[in-house]
Amino acid sequence: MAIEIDTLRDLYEQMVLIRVFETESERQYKAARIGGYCHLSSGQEAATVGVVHALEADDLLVTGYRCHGFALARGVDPDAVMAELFGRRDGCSHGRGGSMHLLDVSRGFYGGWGIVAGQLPVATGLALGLVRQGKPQAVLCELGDGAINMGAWHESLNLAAVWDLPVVFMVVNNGFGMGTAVDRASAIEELYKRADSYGIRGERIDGDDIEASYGAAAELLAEARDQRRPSVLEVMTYRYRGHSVADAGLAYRTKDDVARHMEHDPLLRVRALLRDAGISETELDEVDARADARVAGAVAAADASPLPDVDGLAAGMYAAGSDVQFERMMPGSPFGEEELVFAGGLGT
Amino acid sequence: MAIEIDTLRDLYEQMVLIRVFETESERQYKAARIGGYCHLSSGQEAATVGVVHALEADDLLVTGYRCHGFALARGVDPDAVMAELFGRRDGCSHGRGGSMHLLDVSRGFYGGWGIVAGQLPVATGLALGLVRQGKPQAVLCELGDGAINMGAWHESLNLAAVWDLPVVFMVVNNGFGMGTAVDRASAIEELYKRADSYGIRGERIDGDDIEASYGAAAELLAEARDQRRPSVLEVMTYRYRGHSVADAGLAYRTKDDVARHMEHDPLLRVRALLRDAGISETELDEVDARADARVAGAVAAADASPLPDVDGLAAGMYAAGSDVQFERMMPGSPFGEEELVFAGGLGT
Amino acid sequence: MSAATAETGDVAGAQSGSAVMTYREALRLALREEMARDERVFLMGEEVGVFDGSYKVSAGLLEEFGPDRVRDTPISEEGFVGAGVGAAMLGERPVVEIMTINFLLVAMDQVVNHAAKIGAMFGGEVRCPMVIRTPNGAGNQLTAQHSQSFEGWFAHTPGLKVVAPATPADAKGLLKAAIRDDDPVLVIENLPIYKEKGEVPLDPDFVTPIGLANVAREGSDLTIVSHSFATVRALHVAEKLKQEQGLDVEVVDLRSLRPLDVETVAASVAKTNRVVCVEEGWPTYGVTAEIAARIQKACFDDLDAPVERVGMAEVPLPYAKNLELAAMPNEDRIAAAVLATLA
Amino acid sequence: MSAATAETGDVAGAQSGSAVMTYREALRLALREEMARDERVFLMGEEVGVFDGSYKVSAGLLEEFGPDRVRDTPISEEGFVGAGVGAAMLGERPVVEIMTINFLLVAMDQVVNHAAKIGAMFGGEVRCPMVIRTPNGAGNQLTAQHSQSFEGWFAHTPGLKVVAPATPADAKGLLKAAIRDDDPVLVIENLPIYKEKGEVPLDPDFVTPIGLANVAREGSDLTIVSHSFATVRALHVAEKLKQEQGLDVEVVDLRSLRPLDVETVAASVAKTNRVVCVEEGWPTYGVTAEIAARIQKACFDDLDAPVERVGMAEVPLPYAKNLELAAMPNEDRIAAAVLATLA
Ligand SMILES: Cc1ncc(C[n+]2csc(CCOP(=O)(O)OP(=O)(O)O)c2C)c(N)n1
Ligand SMILES: Cc1ncc(C[n+]2csc(CCOP(=O)(O)OP(=O)(O)O)c2C)c(N)n1
Ligand SMILES: [Mg+2]
Ligand SMILES: [Mg+2]
Repeated sequence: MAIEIDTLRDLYEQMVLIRVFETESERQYKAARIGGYCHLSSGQEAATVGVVHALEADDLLVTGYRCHGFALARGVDPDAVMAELFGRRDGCSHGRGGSMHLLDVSRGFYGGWGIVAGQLPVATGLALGLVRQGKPQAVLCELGDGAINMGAWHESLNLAAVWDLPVVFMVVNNGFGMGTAVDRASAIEELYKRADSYGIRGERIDGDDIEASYGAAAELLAEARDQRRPSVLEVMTYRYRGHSVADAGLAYRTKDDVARHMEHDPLLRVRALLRDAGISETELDEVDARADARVAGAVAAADASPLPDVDGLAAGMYAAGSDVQFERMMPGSPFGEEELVFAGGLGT
Repeated sequence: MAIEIDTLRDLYEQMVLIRVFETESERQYKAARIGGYCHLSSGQEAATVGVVHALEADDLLVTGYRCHGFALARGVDPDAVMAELFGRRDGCSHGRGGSMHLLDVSRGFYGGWGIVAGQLPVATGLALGLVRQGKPQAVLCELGDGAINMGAWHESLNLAAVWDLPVVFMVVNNGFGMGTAVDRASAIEELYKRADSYGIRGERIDGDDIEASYGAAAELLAEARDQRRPSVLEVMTYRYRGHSVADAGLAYRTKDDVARHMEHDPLLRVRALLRDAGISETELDEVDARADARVAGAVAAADASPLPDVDGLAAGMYAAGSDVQFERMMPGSPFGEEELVFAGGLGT
Repeated sequence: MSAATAETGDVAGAQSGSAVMTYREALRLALREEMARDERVFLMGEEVGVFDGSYKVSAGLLEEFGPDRVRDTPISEEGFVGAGVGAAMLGERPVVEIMTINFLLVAMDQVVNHAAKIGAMFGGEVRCPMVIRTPNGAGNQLTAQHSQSFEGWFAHTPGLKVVAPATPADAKGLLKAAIRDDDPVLVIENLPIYKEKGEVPLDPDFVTPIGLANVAREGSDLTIVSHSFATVRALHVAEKLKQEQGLDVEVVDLRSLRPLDVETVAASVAKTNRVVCVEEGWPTYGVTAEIAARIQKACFDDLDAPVERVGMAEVPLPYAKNLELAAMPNEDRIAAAVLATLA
Repeated sequence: MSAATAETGDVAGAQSGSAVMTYREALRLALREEMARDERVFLMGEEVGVFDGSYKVSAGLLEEFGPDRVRDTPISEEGFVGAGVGAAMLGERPVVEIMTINFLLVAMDQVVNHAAKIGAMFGGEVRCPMVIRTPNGAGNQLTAQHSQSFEGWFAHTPGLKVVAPATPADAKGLLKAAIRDDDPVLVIENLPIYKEKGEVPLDPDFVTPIGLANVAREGSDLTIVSHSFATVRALHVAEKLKQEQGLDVEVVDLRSLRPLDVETVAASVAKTNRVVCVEEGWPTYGVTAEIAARIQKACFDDLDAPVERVGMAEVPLPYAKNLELAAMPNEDRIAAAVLATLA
């Protein structure tokens, strides 16, 4: 589906922002200012931005752990995302979640989850919640090509179909689950055809084509909203970097494989579209420069954000008002538990 | 596939044996000589006997908890099956398993399992074991229409297909999972079509037609043995009794529904085939009489079998030689643990 | 008023007084009251609707509240527990029934790695106010795969709350408290206990606070600490020992496992100086291990004897009736443990 | 000889002597020796082959033994753990790698309700000789869903055996013992421990017996009871307290959790009269709860102070480095617990 030119320029800017953000994240990780697992989405920008662009303001988004790009595309403040990666108080999860567990309810982004396919039942439940509340919206649930072989896929798709829930399952087929190629993990390579097992629609598109990504997602999301039918959208793309920053990403593929994919880099493709539509190189370079500046600003903001307060170690674990329930648990508790966990309060 | 007449008479005898056995089991359950859950297969005899008849001597069989009929069809001694239901020492699981956990390795029957779909991964592993051992055989794995919505279905089918394992998944579609009709539980009603998600063959047959059951199973089992391909065989049948003896079975269907199915009772259908082939009523009545006698004998034998020895409470829990590993665990153990569990030995 | 009328439900509107009803009926009453009180509350699980519930706890609710609020699910515990998690994140109040706790093993990941993590992992930005109801226990020859008690595993998990009522009154009060709570709460029911009867307050605002144990019987000679059906056994044993030997055994019914009311336990042990902990499941690495560990620290100078533990013999529960009986924490074994601890 | 040559594997054939190698290399050596020794032994799991293992334990094994014996699986823990169960029932010796123990939550049912039940539930007619290897632990900001230690849940389960080596030598010895054992055995590894180095016997017949604890350090003032990485921490603390305060702390490394060698623990406590139990995970309803419960009963008259417990602060582990550090059972917290218990 053709995208109007000003919009396309904005989407290009988002894509560049994501690419620059991921590149910077890797640098910061190697500088030991980001820890844990850090999964980058460089190369997957068109799929991410195109599909997320099809979401309406009140639609909901749920993803796996490779979620920086989705958060940014959904409009989560880059400062808050970088601060989360830095483990700081102003992080979108207040430094509690890190790279895999970004969340911003104000943007309808319900996380960033780390257990492969664990987000699918949750997404199904969010869709159920929308239906029970009589809301017209839909849920977009991202998963990977490797996640499709988990039992949670099957149970979630079946439940969503039996209950007519408005959820689009976006299968990001980037060719590998860690080092395992799709054909070594899945009995069929056309993953979208698994939609047939649930009597729902399944589509496959070139995820590196932003217009195709947007168009297919817009259509399936509209169906989900209007007809309350779930569906499967398989987007074909490629992961440039390793599985996580810790993986060189060459044990299971060659440098040439990666180089070949980079030849039709999604950013270059959109850039070409924009140039053909008369946007000047200088204007496009300005877009790139703005992205660089935005990410530099995010790093500075993250850096300036304070560490979480150790007294608040247990903050948020339970709802406000829970402290009184736990008051009588202190006698005989393990060493230091009372001071570390309860002194600071649970429900704050 | 037409079955030779003498064979058909033998299969009819197995079917009658199962029907009589199940009827007797219900009586014994109500007389409180059988406990726990007791799931009967009355009405499903043609599917059970027809498919199991397609197994070669060294093929393996795995089922769910509705397993009396499968055990009998596979040739497990009715005395040992009834003794197991009675919880006696001569039971095929020595009184440890009961109705849901029959097993007879000498007949290639690897259980009787109670967790819905839990037997699927196990069956996949048995098939893997056969392949690793270079054996030509195949595994038949029974599951119900309700079990197909469990994640274990998906993971097992995908793994079996990716690894080319010789296992035929027999989906016994008897219309209900407890009180839930198939269309309320599964997004598609033609369950066999889920085979497409794994690029394997799926077939649906009238399970109450013993020749169709046998024929389809023979073909798919042969494929599994010769080409090492898994497959799905959906057999359409009907459960006459409640989900278990504790369920009247009328909250979710009417007496008429049941009566309508009983009109084309699989036993009557085979009996008709045999009569058409010139077997006399008297001869058929003799078959019925033999079945009655066989089951009466099984009850007598079960009755005569002693209770398991309480000293052997832990027998079999661990392999021989494990006692020494647990010797040093006794100090401070819970009340009575040493006498109850360890005194009698673990590995016997 | 009779349990029968409680069953038919005429009591739901009543504002005060109490009625004798079964544990099962008390749970149903709690569900009906909370569903009537709060549109966001809905029930889902296998066979909760058309079948009236595997153990009939939800009997009649489909008829009363309709299929949107009483949802039969496919057999997909991981799927529908997770559906509860997601719905709860949007502020719904799902009550998920798991037919028996044995089947939670296929949904552990959604309970332990999702529901329990939400509040803390996302910095308090979103909550998961859901209830999972499920019976533990053994005793009807259900055999090894269907006779287990895993509540200790959930009580081990920060982010979850776990309650285990032992009486019809607490079945109503704790289920209501759980439904009104803003965190994921497991309500551990029990198979043999469903038919137990007792007085149940009819006030729709009656709740049993989470985190408060109950001295179910006062005594000065020894304390039995227990939860769920083990408390029923403990009370019988206490009565029997009173009759037969004039012993005054105190019974502390934990009611909540996380939070755990150690204060009430410690106060009792300070008085009796001897304690036996009882559970339906396996004690080793079980619930009673934690109770004993807390007591030995909180009451170190009060104890005149080691904390004793009684539970199911540590084997996959066999089918044969005589073996099952021998393995259960039956009243004889509990009484013997009490006498041994007093010796 | 160097760890490097151990890495390249020249040692596998060696008949005697020992080599310094990492815990990771010791595990690899055990796998190579057992696969060479017994055709029935095969490895399966996510990324164990082409990727050389997520944590490189199986590096090189695909090349050496081929794809039938080193099997990369789809991401389907329930499926391939169950595949291990079935293969084991036919007498194969599957070694299933679960990338981290957190992911066992999706396979609990196959481990607890299938593998653990087989021997007893079928009356001893069939066995399940399989190994599940998986690391527990935290410390690298992996956050709430990836930083857990559930070994106590498996140790709670009759029918399973659970070992948790703390040294490279025991990593080799216990993994080999587990592979040769005729029952389902969980071998609990640990993330931070993989890089720890130590002397490892090269004798291919060296095994560490299951069910035998090890006095890792002798002392007379207090006993620390621990397993897995907590033992590494405990030994550092003991050394530090010796240096700084002249204290003689004994460290009992449990090595096995089921069976549990209480005799060795009790003998140590009888000598020191004071004990601190340490674990990487949450203590409440955790491993140390059972250890404390056993000690207070077995050593009631020996204890001069309550059994103390130290573990991870009971929260879903947060990401931020400062919060994670505060929550871990770090050496300062262990040392403080020791001093408090001696006070
Ligand atoms: C249940 C579970 N098993 C294993 C893992 C470890 N793991 C994390 S990501 C991953 C690969 C997932 O691949 P895919 O679904 O294709 O997503 P991608 O990383 O390509 O975006 C694995 C195996 C996990 N997090 N959860
Ligand atoms: C994981 C799990 N969930 C629930 C149950 C309870 N249960 C036992 S049988 C059954 C229905 C299964 O129906 P189906 O697969 O159609 O087999 P059928 O009983 O019809 O033979 C259920 C829900 C169980 N045993 N295991
Ligand atoms: Mg992928
Ligand atoms: Mg059925």
